[in-house]
Order: sequence, then C-alpha cells, then structure tokens
Amino acid sequence: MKSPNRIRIVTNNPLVKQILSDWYTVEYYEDATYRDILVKVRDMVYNGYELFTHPMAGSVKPNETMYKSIVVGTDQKGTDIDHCKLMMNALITCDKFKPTGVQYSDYHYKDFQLIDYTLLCGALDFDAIAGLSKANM
Amino acid sequence: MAYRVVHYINQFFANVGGEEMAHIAPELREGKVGPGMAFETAWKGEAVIVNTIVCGDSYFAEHEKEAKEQVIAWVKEINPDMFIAGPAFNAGRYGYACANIALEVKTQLGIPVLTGMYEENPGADLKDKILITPTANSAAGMRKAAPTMAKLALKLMKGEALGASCEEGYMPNGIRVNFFEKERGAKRAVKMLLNKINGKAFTTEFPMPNFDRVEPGKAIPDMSKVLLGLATSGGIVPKGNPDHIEASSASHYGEYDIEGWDRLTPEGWETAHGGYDPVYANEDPNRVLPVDVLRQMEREHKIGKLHRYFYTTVGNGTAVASSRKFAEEYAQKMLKAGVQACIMTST
Amino acid sequence: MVKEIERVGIPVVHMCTITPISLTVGANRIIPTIAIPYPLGNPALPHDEEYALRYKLVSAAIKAFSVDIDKQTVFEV
Amino acid sequence: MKLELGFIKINDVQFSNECAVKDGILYVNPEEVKEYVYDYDDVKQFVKSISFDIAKPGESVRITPVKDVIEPRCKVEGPGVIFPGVMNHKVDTVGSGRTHVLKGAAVVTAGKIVGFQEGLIDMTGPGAQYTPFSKTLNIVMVCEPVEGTKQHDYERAVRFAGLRAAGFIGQIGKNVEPDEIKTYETLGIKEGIEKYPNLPRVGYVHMLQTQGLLHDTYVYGVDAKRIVATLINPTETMDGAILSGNCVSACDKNTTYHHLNNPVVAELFEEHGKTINYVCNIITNENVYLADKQRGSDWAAKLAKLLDLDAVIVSEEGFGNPDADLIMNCTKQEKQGIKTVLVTDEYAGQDGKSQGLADSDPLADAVVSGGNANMPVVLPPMDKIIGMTDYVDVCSGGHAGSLRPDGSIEAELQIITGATNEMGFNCMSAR
Repeated sequence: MKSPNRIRIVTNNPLVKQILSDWYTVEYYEDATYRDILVKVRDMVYNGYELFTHPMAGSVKPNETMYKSIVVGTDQKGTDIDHCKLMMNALITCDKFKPTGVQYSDYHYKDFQLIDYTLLCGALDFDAIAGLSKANM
Repeated sequence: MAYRVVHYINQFFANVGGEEMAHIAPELREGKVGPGMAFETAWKGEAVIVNTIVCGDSYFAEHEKEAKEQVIAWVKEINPDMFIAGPAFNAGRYGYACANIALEVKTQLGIPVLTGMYEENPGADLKDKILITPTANSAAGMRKAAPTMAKLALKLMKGEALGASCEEGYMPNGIRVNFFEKERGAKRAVKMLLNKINGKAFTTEFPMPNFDRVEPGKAIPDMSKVLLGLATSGGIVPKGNPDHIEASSASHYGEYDIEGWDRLTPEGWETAHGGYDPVYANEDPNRVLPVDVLRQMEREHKIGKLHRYFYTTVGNGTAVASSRKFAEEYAQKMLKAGVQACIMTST
Repeated sequence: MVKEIERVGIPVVHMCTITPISLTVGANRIIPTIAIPYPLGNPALPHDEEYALRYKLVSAAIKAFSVDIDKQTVFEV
Repeated sequence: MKLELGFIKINDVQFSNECAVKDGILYVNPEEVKEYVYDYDDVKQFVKSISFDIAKPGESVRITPVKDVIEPRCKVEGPGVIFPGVMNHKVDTVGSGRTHVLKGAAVVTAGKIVGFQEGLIDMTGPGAQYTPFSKTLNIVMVCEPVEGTKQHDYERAVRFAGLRAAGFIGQIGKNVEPDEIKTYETLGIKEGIEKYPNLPRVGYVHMLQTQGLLHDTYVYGVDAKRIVATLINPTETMDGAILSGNCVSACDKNTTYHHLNNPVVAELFEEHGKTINYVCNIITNENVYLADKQRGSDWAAKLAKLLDLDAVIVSEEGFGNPDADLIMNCTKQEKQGIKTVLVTDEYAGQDGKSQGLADSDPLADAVVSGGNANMPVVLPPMDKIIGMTDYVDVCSGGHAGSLRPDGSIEAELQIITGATNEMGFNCMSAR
C-alpha cells in the first residue's frame, strides 16, 4: 500500500469513498460526472497540485463508466507542464466519445464502481480484495 | 446516361499560350479540352466532360473574386455532377487556382470536386478541405494521375463511400479510414524498422499531430493608432449573466458592448467562471478584464481605440473543440470590425 | 483560442498566470500575470497600487505587440 | 535459448467419446475436459456450470461475451510446463526443448463477469474479417458462476478454467507427429555479437496491460503490475509465460492466443540472422500510477542500452493511458539513440476526424496502426449464438439500441475481439 501522506483521492465513486476513506484522504463529489472529475483535477493541476495517477486509467471508455478516481497531491508544488498536458489530453479524449444513451441498471453502476475501484487500488498498491471483504461487499 | 463533368484548366493546358497569355479571363468552352481527354478515356463513356473552363493563372491570382463569381455562375447554370480542376502538378499559381476554385464550387454549390497537384504545390494547403490527388511534379505525370483521378471522380459521382487515402489516391485529409493492408502490422513494423535502421525512406502510418503552431503575428511598431480587441477565458459577463453562459463546459461564448464603460464596475459585471474563486473578479472585474487601464491608455494615445465589443468564454471544462470553434467565430467578427491587435486574458 | 485569433492575422498578447499552459496552447506573445483568481490585480494591495500594478502589466502587453519575435516568447514584466 | 515448435495441423474439431488427433481431426471429449477443469479448487468453488460448443469458420455463429482465446499447446521436451506459475505452481523457466501446437484450434472462454461485457467473435459475415478467431476452430466454454461469487474470484476462475482446458486439450497432441517443425533460437550477448557482428541488434519492448480487474496480465503467474521492466526470451512467450487477464475493450486487448503467437516475435524471428540480430524481449507494464509509468519506461530504456540494442519495436495494449507509456517508451529510447517503431491503434472517432492517440511526440515518427477502433460496423444476425447477446448495448463500442430486434448489431469496431490488435496481428490499418 502506498503511503497516504500528502495525497488525496478525488472521486465520484461511492465505493472508493466507502472503502478507502479509512486509509486515505478522499475528496468525494457525489454529483460530479466523469468529466467533472477530470475538470476538477485539471484545475488543481493547473494550480500546482501534483498529479499521481493517470487520468485515463482503464479501458472502460469515458462514455460508458460514470466513475472516475484520480490521486493528486495535497500541497501546491508548482505547475508541472507534463501533468497539465496529460489533463488537457484526457479532456480532449473524453470529449470525442459520443454518449451511448444506455439506461444502466443498478448492477451496472455497481460493476463500474468496482472496476474504477480496482484500477485505483492497482495504482495505490492497495489490496483491493481485502478492502472489499472488509467492507463486506 | 453518362455523368456530366465540368473541367477547369489554365491557359497553358488549353494550348492558348504560356506566361504571356496568363492574363486571360475565364472562358467557357463546349466539351473537353486538352487533359480532359485522358479522363474521358478512363471513364469509357460512364462520364463525359460537358464543358471546359479555361482561365489564365495571373487573371485568377489578380482577380480572384471576379474569376470565382464567373466560374460559379457558369457551373451553377450547367449543374454538372462533378467539378474537376487541373491537375496542376508543380505549377504554383495554377495549383492555387485549382484548389481555391474547387473549394468555392464545393461550398457554394455542393457539387463534388476534385483536383490534383504535386504535394509541395501551395494549393495543397487546402487538402483537408477538398480532395486532392497527389501527382508528380511535372506534366509528365498525367499518364499516372489521370486514371487515379478519373476513378476517384467516378466514385464521388456515384456517391460511393471513399476508402483510405492511400488506396483511393487522395492526399491524407485528416479523416482516418480503415482498410486492409496486404501484410500484417507486425511485418510492416519490422520492414519500417529495417528502413529506419538503414537510413532508408519510410512512411509512418500514423503521422503525429503537427503541433499546430501559428507563426507569431508581425510586430506593430506604433500602437497609438491601433484598434485593440479584448477577449478573455475568465468568464466576465454583464451582471446577472443574461446569456446564461455555463460555469463550466460552456456551450456558447459571450459578446458584450463596453461602449461608455470607463471601467468595469462590480454593479455592472461579474464572472460566470466556476473554476476559480470568483470573489476577487466579482469585487473588481478589471482584475480579469483590464478595461479601466485600457481606457486610460486610450486617452493617453498609447493605443488607438478599444474595440466596442469584447468576447468572453469560460475556460473551465469547455470542450477544446468548442472553444476552438468559439474563437474562430469571434476572430472573424474582430477581423470584420477592423481589429488590428488583441489582448487575451486567462485566469 | 489564442491561435484561432492569430491565425486570421490579428496578433495576440496572452496575459495569463500559468505560462506553461499558455505555451502549450500555442500563444506566441505571453505576459505572465499575478494569480488565477486575479490575473491583473492583487486584492492585498491598496486600490491605487493595485491599479498601478495592472497598468504596468497592460503596458507590458502593449509593448509586447511592438516586439518582433520568431518564436513563442514569455515577456518579463 | 532454443525452442522447437511442432505444429500439428488441425483441419476439423469434433466432440467424441475419446480425445485424439487423427488425420488432422481433433476429437475432444467434453466430459473429460470438464472433469479436468473442475479438478481445481479455484474453478470448483466459483464455477457452477460449463457448457461446451464448437464454432467453425464460415458457420453462422456469434460468440459473445468473449473473455480469452487460448491455443492448445503442450510441452514435449525441456523444462517446465505450458503456462508456468499458474496451475500447479511450477515455475521452471520455459522456452527451451520442444512444444507441440494444435495449429488451427483454439479454446474460447465466454461468460458474464461484470455487468458490462466485452468481446464478440462472428464466424462469418462482415464481422469475421476483423477478428483472427473467425479463422480458428473454436472450442467454446461458456461458464456460469456459482450464485454470489465475487467478480474478481470469478474472473480468476474463468481464466484458470480456460487455461486448464487448453492445457488438457494441448496434451492430446503430445505424442502426435507434427506436420511441421520450426526452430527458434536467440543467442547470448557475446555469442550473438560474435555470430552476427554486422547485423543491427534489435529488441522488442512488449508493453503489458496492468491496471486492475479485467485489465491485468500475468507473467509466470505474477501480476505484472508488480514487476519492474525485465528481460524475457522470446521463446518463453511461446510456452505461455505471459497470460491475459483482461478483456475490457476487446478490440485491442492481447488474448493469451496473441501472447503465444506474438506476431512481433514471429516477424523478428523471420529476419533473425538475415538482416537483424534479434536479441530479446523487454517486458514492461502500463500502470496507472505516474511514477510507475516513469520507472517502467526508464527501466525499459536502461535495459535496451545495457543490451546495446540498435533498434526496438514497441507494442501497446489498450486504450487511453497506455498511450502515455507508449510515447515515453518511444522518446526515452530515441533520445539514447535507439531507433523505434511503434505499433498501436487509434480512437479517431466515428467520423475518423479526431486525434487518435491521447499522447504524441514528434520523435514518434514511425508508427504502425491497427486501425480506428471507433469505426461503426453493422453485423447481420447469426443463426446461432454461443453465450448471450444481452450485453451488446453496454459493451465498449455499443450504444442504446446496438442490438436490433432482428438480432443484428450496430456498434463500433471496438466490440470485436482482436480487431485492432496493437501487436500487429492483423492486416487492418488506417490512413
């Protein structure tokens, strides 16, 4: 597990909030869309917060999943141009996918949450399965 | 019935003469002239050239507006299935004329168009807007260009979907089209690598985006006569945000009149931006859009005049493609209004 | 957005706080400004000093128009 | 390291009471396979039922949702087992001796793991031309989970079930005389320089998708998220050293079949000793953590330099953030004078007008494209469905109404297994 010091998770994924809040600082935005999270993090990165995870984790496309979790720093260290570019490109990529118009069911949401959660755990070296069993999922 | 084509060529290919005849105004002839023959041969009766328009290259360059109007009038009257210009090979002014007249016909009349020229011909700058077949750099390339162009033209006339640029013979136009190569990707990769190792020519299948840069605008030695435009991505809008510009992911931009405003007052203006703390901008909107000091500079003749309208967008989360489109639109407005320089502020 | 304006032949001076972004979006003449929420001001200053600061920044922008450049340039203020 | 591959050409597959290869026909007893597959706790515990079916090229059959495709192989001589580190925990180094391949046959695992599903194989019609698995004789295993099984347990169970089935079926070829034997050998550093003093030293930087559930790859059983870039003999990959644990975004995920038949490895071997000296593969991962990306590409560059490589081919897996790894792997190699060719695919939008990669650099001047994954396709109805089409709308590339009432499908190419493979398995490209 990566150290929780000086990092926070920006997310709209309730599963991440539920499980990882015990270990990490979780900034949870319930009503934010996938894109909203990208924009929030982009603005943080513009403002000099360090970016720790790639904004486009996973291959579930931005027009499918609604969940996004990104790890950023807690201190303003100065703007990193490469991270700015990453965030800009992530938004460009996000915008090129057309809405699918699919009405998702509860279990879809749950599974999209799960995938986003395991991608984040992969990044944080956090034992995803242990986290799930602890949360009795 | 055969498809009907109008063909545009210059004085040289019409056998009127060389540079000394480049001044001739457009003339309309019946049937095919010169290189049109090669197209008709390839079409085997499926399409015919009903008219040929001959225009001097100098005439087009010097009287572009008149030349376009005349050609459009004729083509509109004839109402063909297809408009072909050239090919122009490496002739710069001819290439420019072919590309621009083809684009005009396409946009004004909605008729399919095609031209051909050497890749380094300045006319090829329009390859993203009209289809251009790459040709050799001299007229000797006609033998090879004619069948490619004829086949492509026939496809366009029949309304068939186009394959990839390398299959159909048009310059890559920014639209990626799938197709099947003869060899699998890994083999192509190894071949490309061998060429790269051995210093031989190779062509990437995916050109990296050209890091689209615009040449810096020319310096303006004397700003005291200049009409200065003002734009911002900081979301400054009239109080109450009458056009409802969204705090993020804006779907439109604002154009606001500052005539008579000596400074932007907090009573009259505010920010619609949702990406930063709006308190400071709302307290004093000049912190984002410096109308107050620019008015003083007007009075001091440090600038000529501040343009009556400013343009505003919200940088926060607006799709890149939209913000580009917004800027393209208001850049045209500024240009029409005679704006000579522009300050853009961002938060 | 800067590029779209410059492309039609109107020179642009981009006044912005995060100059790396300005460079990335292709601005050619760049004036660094104060802070994201108040690029052309500083609420900590008395009003007349803040105005003077803004005047200085905008003067630098006006001057930047008169400088011939052949590549992206961040001007010192 | 030297490996002989003995290819046993399979022209037909039939279910039978016995397991055998006769006259190019592979006879499989599904009950025996099932018994073997179930004789493993991880499978037994989580898989309620397995049904077998056969799909042959040209048949009006659609298989979906596809998880993995595996070629049946078995070790005949030399250390180790096929798929080391997975089944019986044997981790002996593979890639030498002799391995038999049932060429033309494949095991396809299908079934639902999460609520959105990926991967479709059409055996005929317009969709067939995009997937290599319309040309293989497919033994399809459709798995059903035990009620209440967690997604990650079930993913592992299906992964193991497929590997066990392919391993078992591979054994059928153990004592069969191959139709063709090919030998693959790479040399040690000194040996290679002495033998091919004038040939450029070429390596293969093989990027592995390593991010999370349905996005993982295993090397000798190790979750490749947790490796630093390392070296692997190309022949090891032919014995199943690298396994797929991912299926999201079916068009550009490397199935285990792709890893076993890595086209870059095959094409580099074609030139080995003639125009190049194929030195070895460097495997590196595609992690989400930015520092991991930096470390992975730094190490891949360091290893390439250590091996004195002149050039490398870099292949990618997946969409979005791996583009960052791809570009880092390119620029870091190029900056130390190692020439690169990249293999990738594009997401250029349905109209083909968007920027296809999420990252770019002018140094990436030699790129092979597997095509635009966003291209819309219409797949006519098939007479038979193996698996279920209930998930088509929620697949990558699907949309509301993708599955039409008549059973036809309108979707993006993304939905088809292996369509835009980023190892260069296919002929498709884009311009």
